[in-house]
Parts: sequence; C-alpha cells; structure tokens
Amino acid sequence: MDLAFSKEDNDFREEVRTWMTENAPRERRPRDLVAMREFDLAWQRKQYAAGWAGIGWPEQFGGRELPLTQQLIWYEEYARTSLPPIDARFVGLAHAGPTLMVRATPEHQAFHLPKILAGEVVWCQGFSEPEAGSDLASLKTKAIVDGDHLVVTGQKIWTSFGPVADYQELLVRTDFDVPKHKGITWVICDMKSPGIEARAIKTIEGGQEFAEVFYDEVRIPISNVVGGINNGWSVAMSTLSFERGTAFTVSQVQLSTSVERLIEMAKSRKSVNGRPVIEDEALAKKLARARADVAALRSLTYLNISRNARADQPGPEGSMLKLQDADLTKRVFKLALEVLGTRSLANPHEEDDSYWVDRHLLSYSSSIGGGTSEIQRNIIAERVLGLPR
Amino acid sequence: MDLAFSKEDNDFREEVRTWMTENAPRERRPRDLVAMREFDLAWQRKQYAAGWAGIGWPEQFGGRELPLTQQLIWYEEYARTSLPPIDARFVGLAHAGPTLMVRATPEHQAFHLPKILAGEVVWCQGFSEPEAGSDLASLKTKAIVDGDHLVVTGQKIWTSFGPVADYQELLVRTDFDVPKHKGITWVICDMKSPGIEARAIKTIEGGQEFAEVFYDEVRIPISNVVGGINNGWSVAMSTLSFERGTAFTVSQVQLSTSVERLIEMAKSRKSVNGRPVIEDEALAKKLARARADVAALRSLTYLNISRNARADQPGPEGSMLKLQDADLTKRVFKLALEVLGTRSLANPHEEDDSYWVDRHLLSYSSSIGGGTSEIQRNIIAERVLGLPR
Amino acid sequence: MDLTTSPEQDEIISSSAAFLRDRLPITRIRALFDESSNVDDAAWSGAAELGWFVLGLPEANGGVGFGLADEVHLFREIGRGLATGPFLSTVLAARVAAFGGHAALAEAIGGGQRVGIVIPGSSTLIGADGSLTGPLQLLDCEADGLALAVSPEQAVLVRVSDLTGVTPVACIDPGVRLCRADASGVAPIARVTADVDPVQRRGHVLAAAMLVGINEAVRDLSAEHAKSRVQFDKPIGVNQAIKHPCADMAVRAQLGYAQSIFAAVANDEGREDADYHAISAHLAAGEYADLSAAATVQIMGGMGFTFEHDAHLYCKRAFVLGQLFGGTSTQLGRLLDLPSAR
Amino acid sequence: MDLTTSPEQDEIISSSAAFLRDRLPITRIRALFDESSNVDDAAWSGAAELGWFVLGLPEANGGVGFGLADEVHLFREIGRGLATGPFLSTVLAARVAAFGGHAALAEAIGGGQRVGIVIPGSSTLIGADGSLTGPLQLLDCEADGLALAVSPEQAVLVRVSDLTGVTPVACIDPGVRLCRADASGVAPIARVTADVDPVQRRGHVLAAAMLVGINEAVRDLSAEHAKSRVQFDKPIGVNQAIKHPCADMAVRAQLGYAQSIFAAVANDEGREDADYHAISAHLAAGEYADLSAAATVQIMGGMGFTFEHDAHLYCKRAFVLGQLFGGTSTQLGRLLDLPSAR
Repeated sequence: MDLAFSKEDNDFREEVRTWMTENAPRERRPRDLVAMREFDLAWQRKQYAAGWAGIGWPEQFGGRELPLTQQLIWYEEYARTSLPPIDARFVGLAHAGPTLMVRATPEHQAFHLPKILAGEVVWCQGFSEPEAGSDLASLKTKAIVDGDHLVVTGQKIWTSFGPVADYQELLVRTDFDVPKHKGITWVICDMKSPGIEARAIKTIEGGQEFAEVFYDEVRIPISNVVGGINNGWSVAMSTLSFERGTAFTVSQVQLSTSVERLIEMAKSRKSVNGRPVIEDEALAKKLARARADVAALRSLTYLNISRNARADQPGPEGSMLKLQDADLTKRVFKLALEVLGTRSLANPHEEDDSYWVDRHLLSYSSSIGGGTSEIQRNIIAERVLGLPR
Repeated sequence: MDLAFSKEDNDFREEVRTWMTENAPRERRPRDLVAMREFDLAWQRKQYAAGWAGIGWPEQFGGRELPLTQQLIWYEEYARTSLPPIDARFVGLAHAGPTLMVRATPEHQAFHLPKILAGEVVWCQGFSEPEAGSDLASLKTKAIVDGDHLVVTGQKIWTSFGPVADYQELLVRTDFDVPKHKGITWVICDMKSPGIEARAIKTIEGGQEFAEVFYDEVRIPISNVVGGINNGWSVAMSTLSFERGTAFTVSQVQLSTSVERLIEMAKSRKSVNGRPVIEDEALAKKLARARADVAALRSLTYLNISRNARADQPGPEGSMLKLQDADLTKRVFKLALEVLGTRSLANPHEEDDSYWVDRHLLSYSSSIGGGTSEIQRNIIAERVLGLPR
Repeated sequence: MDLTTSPEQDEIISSSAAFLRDRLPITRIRALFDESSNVDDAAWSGAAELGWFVLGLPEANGGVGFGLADEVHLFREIGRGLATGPFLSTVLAARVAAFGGHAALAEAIGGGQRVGIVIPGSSTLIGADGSLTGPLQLLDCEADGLALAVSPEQAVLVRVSDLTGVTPVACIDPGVRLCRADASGVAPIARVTADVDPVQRRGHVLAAAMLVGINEAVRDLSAEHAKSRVQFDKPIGVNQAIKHPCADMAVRAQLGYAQSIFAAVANDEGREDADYHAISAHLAAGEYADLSAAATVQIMGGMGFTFEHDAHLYCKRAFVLGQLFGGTSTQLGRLLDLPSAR
Repeated sequence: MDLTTSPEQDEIISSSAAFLRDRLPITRIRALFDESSNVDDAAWSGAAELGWFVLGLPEANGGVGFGLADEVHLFREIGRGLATGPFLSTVLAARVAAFGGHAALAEAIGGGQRVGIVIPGSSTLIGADGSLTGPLQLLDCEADGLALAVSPEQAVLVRVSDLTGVTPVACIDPGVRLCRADASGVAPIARVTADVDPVQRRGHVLAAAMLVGINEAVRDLSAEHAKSRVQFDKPIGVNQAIKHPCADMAVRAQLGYAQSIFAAVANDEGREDADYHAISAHLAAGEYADLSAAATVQIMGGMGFTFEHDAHLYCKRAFVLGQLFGGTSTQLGRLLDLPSAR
C-alpha cells in the first residue's frame, strides 16, 4: 500500500498543472446556451491542440490512454485549477464516444470520434422520457422502419444541451410486442434533422442546460443504428463502467475545496450577533465533520481507482461513490447557507455568495440525475450484498 | 380552541397530585422478576383501594370511566410524580382486559375483570412467535380440538412477565387450511397449566422482563376461547384503539422531564476539557432542538386527545404519536450519553448516571416493540395518505 | 382543553383557501417574477377588505378582535398557497401602529398599506430609543413605504426612505423581493415594546403557521405523485423509499400544526410559557417544512428540479421563513435560555 | 499510489481472522461476563507468540517491523471479532516503552504483559514532565499492571498501583472492564513525546480500524438476516426499509476502511497531514460504525434487543471506541484547528 505517486506521476502532475495554469480560460463561462457551447468547444479545442483530449480514450481512437492514476491526477488538478465543467462535452467524451468505441462500425468511429475529441461537435443524450425515468426501459418514443430509414416520433426529456447539440445518442422503441428491454434500438440522431424541436427546461437555480426534445416523424438512416435493431439496451449499458472510478474525482476535489473555503469564510465573517461565524461551535463542528467525511470520500476514490487499476471490470463500488458524493454535496452546500447566514437570502449572480446559493440549489439534483440515490441503494444492496430484488 | 382546563379538571388534577404524592411507593422497584410482580401488584392494589383502578375502564366493569381530558391529567401527573411503570399491569389493564370487555362472555368478564382491577393477577400476551414478528398472522402455534379442550403445542416470544403471569391472552392456529388470518383463535390460557415453560430473555440493558414461552400439549378448556374458534384475528385487533390517544402521555412527559434534567446536568457538570458541558454549543443546540421537538410531541398529544374526545373512533394518528415518540426517545437518550461524556462508559446500577445509560439502551426497543417504526410508516402512508400497498 | 377548530376557524380556513386559490394562485409567482413588485394590488385590496390585516387586532383598535389562534389558520393557508406579498409583516405592523399610538396608520395598514420587514445583518441594532442602526436586508419593502424591524424586546416601523443605499438584489425565493440597505440611527415612526404587545412572539407563531401550510402542501403534492406516477408498472408509492418519506411528511405536518396552535392559544391565554412555545413552534415547523420540502423535490425526481414545478418554491419559501426573527441559530439559543415550559 | 492489500496483508487478515475465530470467538464475551478479567490468558499468549503486540515496532526495537497500514488489518479483524482484552493500548504501550528507552519493558509487553488505558475525566492532565493528575477511568487495567495515558503531545505509562481509589464499576460494554480512579501527580515509568512517536495518531488509526471491522461485521449480519428472515412470505430484504439501510452500511464500511488505510499510509509515509487523516479516520469510522450498529439492532427486530444476540455488543464496543483519545467533540475541535489536508 502506498499513497506516494511515482516520479513519473509527479512529473506528470507538474506538467499538467503548468499547462492548466497557463491555459485556463480567462473569460467567465457565459450563461447563454449558445455562447456556452462555443466556450466549451473552444476549451476542448485548446486541450486537443495541446494533446490533452481524451485522456482516458484508447490510443487507437486518438486518446491519450493514460493509466488510471494519471487520469486521477488530471482530474484532481483540473478541479484544483477550477477549470470549466465538462458539461457540454460530457456525453461525447464520456458516454456516446465510449459507446461508439465498443459497439459502432469502423466507419462511424472514424467519422464521429475525431470530431468529439477535436471539439467540433456537441453530443447529447436522448434516453429519459417523461414517463420513463428510473424505469428507463419503459421508454415509448417509437421508431418505425421505412425503407432504409427509421421514422421517429415521441418525446425525450433531461437532454442536456439538446438545443445546441449536433448529435444525439437516442434510444427508441422498435418493437412494442416483446419484453420492454428487448425492443429498444440505439441510434445516432443528427439534431439538425427536420421534425426535431428542443425546448429548454429552466431549472431551480435558473439554469437552462436541460431540454425536452420532441420528435415528429424524424427520419434517421438505419445505417445510424449502433449494435443492431432491438439490441439497444445492451448498447446503452455498455459504457456504464467506462469511467472506472474517476467519475466523481472532480466533484470530490470541489467538495474538499468548498469545505476549506467555507472554513475560511466562517473565520472571516460575522454572524447576526456580531461574533465570527466560526465561534458558533455547532456550525464549527459540522464543518469539522464535513472535513472528515470529505477525506473519507477522497480515500474511497483512491481505493476504488487502485482496485480498478488491477481489475478488468470495475465493480459496483461506483454506486457507492455516487451515493456518498450526492449526500455530501447536499450536506456541504446546505452548510454553506448556514455559514452565509442571512446573506444567503440574496442570490445576485454577480457576487461570490451567489456561488454558494447556486451550488446549494444545484445540489438537489445530485441525488436525482444519473440514477437516483434510491436506485443506487437498490444496486448496492442487490449486487454488493446479494439482497433479494 | 383552548388550553385551559376547566375548574373541575383542575380540581381533579389537585386531587390526583395530592393522592399520588402521598401514596407513591417509597421503596425502589426491585429488579428481580418475582419481587417486581409483587411490587407492581401491591401498587395496583393501593390504587384500587383508593378508587383509582381502571381510570379509562367503563363503570359497568368497575372502572372510573373518566373523560379523556382527565385521563390525560392522570397520566401527566403520574409521569411527573415518577410513579412505577405500568409494566406487569399493562396487558391486563390495557389489552387483555379491554378485549374481554368487548368480546368475552359475561362469565369471563365477571371472573377476570375484577381480579385485574384489584391487582390480584398478572396477565401476559402470547401473540408473537420467533417466525411471526411484524407478520403476526403467520403464527404457527397449533391448537387441536380434543373433546372440550384445545391442545396447544408451539412457542411464543416477547411475552413480558411470562414467568410470573397468571393468565395469558394467547393466539393459536386452529385451522391450517385457510388464509392465515382466518385460522386463528384467541384463548385465555392459565399460565399454571401443565406443559407450559416460560424462560426469561435477557435484554441488552440487563433486564429480564421478556420471556419465551413453550407449550407442550397444553390443555385449555374450549370455554376459554373468546370470540369463537377461528375468529381470533378480529378479537386481537378489537383493542387496538382502546387508549384513544393517551398511550404515549407518560412517555411524552418523561421525555420532557428528561430533556429538562439533561439541561440542568449540562449546566452543572464539566466536560473533559474542564468547562461546563452546556458551553459546548453544539450540544446546547441539540438540547434546545429537543425542547422544541418535545413541545411539538406534547402538543400533538393534546390535539389528538381533543379530536378523540369528539370522535367515536380514534383515527390512525396514534401511529404518528408512536413513531415520533420512538424517534425522540432514541434521540433524547442518545443525547444523554453526550451530556454524560465519558461517564456514560460506566453503568453501575446504583448511580443516577446509570439511569441514562439504561434508558439509552432501552430506547433501542422503542422503534421495535408494539409494531416497528417501519410498520407505523406503512400504516400512516397507506391509511392517512392513501398510498398503495 | 380542546384544540379542535371552532366553526369560525373552519370558516376562516375555507374562505381564505378559496380566496387564495382564486385570486393568488401559485402561478402568480412565475407571472410576477420579472416585475419589480411581487404584489397583486387587486388581491391585496381584496384581502384588506376581508379584514386579513387586522384579524387579530382588538375591536377597540379597529380590528376584528380574533385571537392569534384564528390568525394561525389564515397564515397556514397563506403558507400553503405561497401567496406573495408582505402579509406577515403587514399584520404585525398594524399592531405596532395601533399599540404604538398611531391609530390612523393602523387603519391605513388595515385598509391595504403594505409594510415589509427588516432582516438584520451582523451587528444590526434597535437601540433603546427604537432607532435602527446597521447593515440590513429588506423583504418585500417598497421605496416609499415602511419597514418593520423586530427584536425580542420591541418592534418598530421605519420609513424605507430614511435608509441609505437601498439596492434591490435577487432573492433566493422568486416570490420575495429583497433589497440591501443601511441604517444609521434611523428614528422609528412607531414603536411598541414586547410587554405592551409581544410582536416577535406573534411573528414566530405566524411564521410557524405558514411553514405548516407549506409542509401540508408538499405532503399532499408528494402523496399525489406517489399515487399517480407509474414506474416499473406500479405507482412509485408502493416503494418504501417513497412511501416512508411521505409518512414522515404527514407526521411532521401534524406535529408542526399542533405546536403552532398550542403556541397561539398559549399566547391568547396569557400563559407565562408563551414565548417558549412560540419559539418552539417556529423552530419545529421550520425544520419540519424544510425536511419535507427537500424530500418532495427528491420524490418528484427530475420534475422537482425544474423551475416550472412548484416543489422548489416551497423549499425556498421555507428557507426564507426560517431566517425571520433571528434565524434558527439565534432562536435555539433563546429557547435554551428560557425557563422550562409549564 | 496503490491502496490494494499486499500479499503480506492478505496473510495478516486471514491468519488473524482464523486465530480470533478459533481462540476468541464473540461468545467469550458472555462466557467471561461474570469474571473480573475479560482476558483469555491462553489466547493472549497466543497473540503474543504471533507477534501481534509488536507488529508495527521496528526490528531494531525487537518488533516485526511492519507498518501502521499492516496493523490496521490486524485491528480491523480484532474489531470485527469484538475480541476482549486491551489489544489497542498494549500495542501502543509497547511503543511508549521502546521509544521511551525501556527496552526490557517493551520486550515484556511484546511477550504478553498487558497494558490498559486511561480515559481522562474533566480536568485530567498529563503535565509537561509526564505526571498524571486528575479523576479518570481505566479500561481493561489490572491492579498490579500498567496503564497508558495519551494526549496529542505525549504518551506515558503509569503503574495502576500508583493511582488512588481504584474502584471497579460495570461498563456499558460487557466485553470491557472499567475502574474509576484518581491520580495526583503520578510519575510515569515511561514516556514518549509525539515528535518521537505519534502514539495518539496511531491510536486514532487503530481505533478506526476496529470500528471498520465492527461496521463490516454488522453489515454482514444485517445482510444475512435480510436474506434469511421471512415475513409476509418474502425475505425481509425485499423491503426498501431493510434494503436501503443495508446499502448504507455497505457504503459506510467502505468509506471507513478507505479512510483508515489512507490515514495509516499517510503516517507510514511521513506525510505532514497524517494527523488530519488519522483524526478523520477515527471520526468517520466512529460515526459510520455507530449508525450501522444501531441500524442493525433495528433490522434484527426483537432479537437485536436481546443480550444473547451480538447486535448490541457491536453498538456498545463502537461507543467505547468512540470515547478514546478525547472523544468525538474534542476530536472535531482538533480536526478543525489543523491546516487543510494536502
């Protein structure tokens, strides 16, 4: 057992840190969706130009194929340098891209993967539907084969960056007469196709990154199907473990940084009764407890990455990280409101305090998006402990 | 709406308080089960002699049939005077007795009810079995009709005061070939019958009040059956709402008293670092929070009793009181350990500190016994909110 | 002792619920979101006509002469309906005016003049003479209007125009209008001490009542969703991970309601532990509403995270109401300093 | 960076688990409950022969020369097995003797001499000269034996016979022997400061390891019960009210384990944030074990409330381990005072 990184790893960290410091975007990330897209892609292009695109991608697809430890280092430094969130780049780099790598034809791979890496396109996901949330496989958006096309009609929801995306990994129902997991098809949808309308959904902190997407007889070439008609469920599940334990590294480092910043704020600010916030021992102890819990979350990240580096297939421990990350995220940013005191009533978007209020509001989604905490607990109990379904 | 009690009620409170103060048992309640039985019965006889037995029982059965408000007052004063727990008297006064009142023959009533009121007998309950806990109706202790007797073989568990009880309200299975709720019979079992063995179960705080009871071809006259053969489930359920909202009054007053005592202790004692415990603001705020929550529990008790005094049939709000009482009991006595600090390591049965440690350990049972908190939540969600089963 | 509602209270409940449903539905929050004022003038006048702002004021002072326990039922509906506008501070301000000897002002407030409320910043003080000093925030105040400032000892009304640096800022709650401001020795135009009228105590109880309404609203929203939302071929309410949080909301709603009316009656009957119960009500109902509203967002899933859904509005309003009259931390400290309840 | 176990650690785990299962099964707690000593002499000697008490002591000091990360795996098994006897304090005491210049005493401890531990009372002090003063409690100490007292700055060994008023009292944990005592300037027979050997830091980490073992044990107990206990014709584990608490136990066990080994390796590698991680480990593993053990009693239902079932023994041991090295409140204060982690 060791925590020390090798000289090679340490050199890598130095190199990464230097590059990030020198190349961090100086402008504030815009709130407007179109401008945000351009900002995110420009940032991806900058990484690509410097050889940092796709650090976990296989070399054969143009990635860096860095060992897990160096991926960890990359994400740690990324978070510490407060670089822009992966947001608009996420589906391409971490979900659709990896899916194409393992399931698509060489032609699709050759066409799409370089564009993703080079920051030329934004991908979005078309999985969830209004009536298919946790029960994703009950999706009803239908696709009818018409010659060499699928004709898609229906609705998706929670499609991040849908209004500004170029492509979508889309799940459609191609057979209504078989058990629900067996009639689903995974297809690449060109978001410029006629018949698609994407409407932004405003979220509780005022963000506009999610969208509903409506499909009215949208024609998609059957050649865009990946993994074969009616085989979409297995395609959709094939990337679940692509991250191999690094998925929550950025969030975990941000949590750690946030707790330290809150401690500093509690020392420098005064509460309603005029004394330094930190002297409210009840609050101080919550901050200390947050330190301990965040430390444990980081340790679990390290342990998980250590194990995954030795295993072919990551275990279900990823659900543990997600569950604890969600819980701590909610707790830490709720604590931030306590540190702010009555100043948390104000949410002006120009001030530092608003960061904390925004993060608090955003934190509600941490136990919902990407699989609710309830679903994670089912997974852990059933797959790790073997409890009955 | 008013909180003020009538002059009649206030006079009643005065009378009760005076009587309780003058007649409270002076000796410590013994820990030995046989001695405890005698102590509890003696205390019941004292109340009986003074006309206080069965304050909620109908006059026709020798009770006082006090209005709910005066029952509330009685229990409040009872708790404030720290009188002995109902323990060994509970099943007779609050469960088996009331069941007999509504379901038994006049002969049974005439024979048993006066003995219960007068403190001549101890009743116990034979409902739960090792394999039938929350799923009580799955009980398997079998009774075969043999002439004018039932012959009972099987095992019961969680029978409080089983080894020293005179009678038992016993649920047996008389028909194995019908749906489980339909083959159950409620019968009065004489605990002196040959073939009965009661073994004490030691509990986590060292108590010996629970027992397992084993039945080896125990012969019980069929005339002891109440409500008819195979009709026992409805008999067992007929007393569920007998308390009409007063069931947790004693516990609630004790919680309130406990919180106040803990605040006093926190003011007078010093913690490891030498400063008064109350100056640990994190702890102080937990004590304040406990005050607010205990106040709300008391208010709900008052509200519940007010409603029940106007309704024929109490609603499922009783489950709410039980759930919150369990939660707060666990929280308050856990808090007690924090106030005691390292002195909570010691559990010598002679000292005041041990009271708190004992109560903490006992509190584990508050969310288990008499229907687990999980079951209470099911009941509230399904019966109050109408959620699907 | 009887804590069931009187026929008069049942009437307050049904008429105020109907008025709010018709005139100030929750959708008004989004409709007014981009307006500088969150008040619907017509609805406000309607409320004044119904006597809402002087419901608990003695008839001798031009009020309806009801008790705080009656007002609790009105404010529970206002909370449930997330009605926008300074209802709470206006009702308290009418008392400050009336008991502070400003009958005309009391009458104006009762007739529809609005009064917002001051949220003290660090080191904000109401002096012995009632003058206000320090950095502060204003909730639902108007530039040419009045603001109420309250401490455990006294309550005062000041002119917003006497404050400096009044700057609107976005509030976490889209149904509330917030400003930052400073006061340096601003003299009150009306003042009343707690021994004459316990304004802060009444504020605690009415804030608690609003929080109870919120708790009840999210309980119903969650239960309805648990019954109607189908996943894996069953209503999600069959899952204990949904069912049990709903049960907890039901328990919290009852507890908060019980404590709020207990506190109100304790006040109306002049019990010496009235402050104890009022602070307990605010603390208990505040925490319960907070927990229930957050659990509701979770139960609603993605929908609960959208601006269009009401779930977040309950969370945010509950949060704002928790900040009133010192905020949770200060309230806990005060409660612990009081003698035990009777 | 690699936090997976080495083959040597796997060997420690399997051999210590086997030894404890055979020689010190949990049933020994009840078997020895009425005895004045909770130690099984033969098993203790067996542990000494296996080198348990000097596993982490350098070879130059007569130890096995393993790291704290290796000891963590031994103590995790000791915790899981609820082994009785002063394992933790004896291992730390061997270090105080060795680094305090008492090689013969270190050897004796390594060979099987037991050392209990002092739990400070209010105002108990270890002076600058290592002398011990104040009211205190003793865990697993023997009248003619030694006791270890630890502060963040130093660790000392004192003779129990030098204390006054040594009085046995029942401990909340039936597997632990407790005495009350007083010390008035008792001189230590061995002493080491934290800069020479960070005894308290190591104590935090080993206590954390024991708490992890407890958490893992109750997780397994609960999961097994959830699978085998049938109610309403199904294993109770199908209910989310059972399933989800079990999942939470699994998460807590992993988190506690991860933080314990992180802290141990941080110590072994001489990182400047080693104290930070050690205290975090004790706090995190302590809270996690506490929550998991309490949830286990609930999941077990009535059985979990009996003395014969093991569930309560885990609760009680977790509670005792939480009281070591200052207790939770003090540890939280210290953690907040430290510079942030690297």
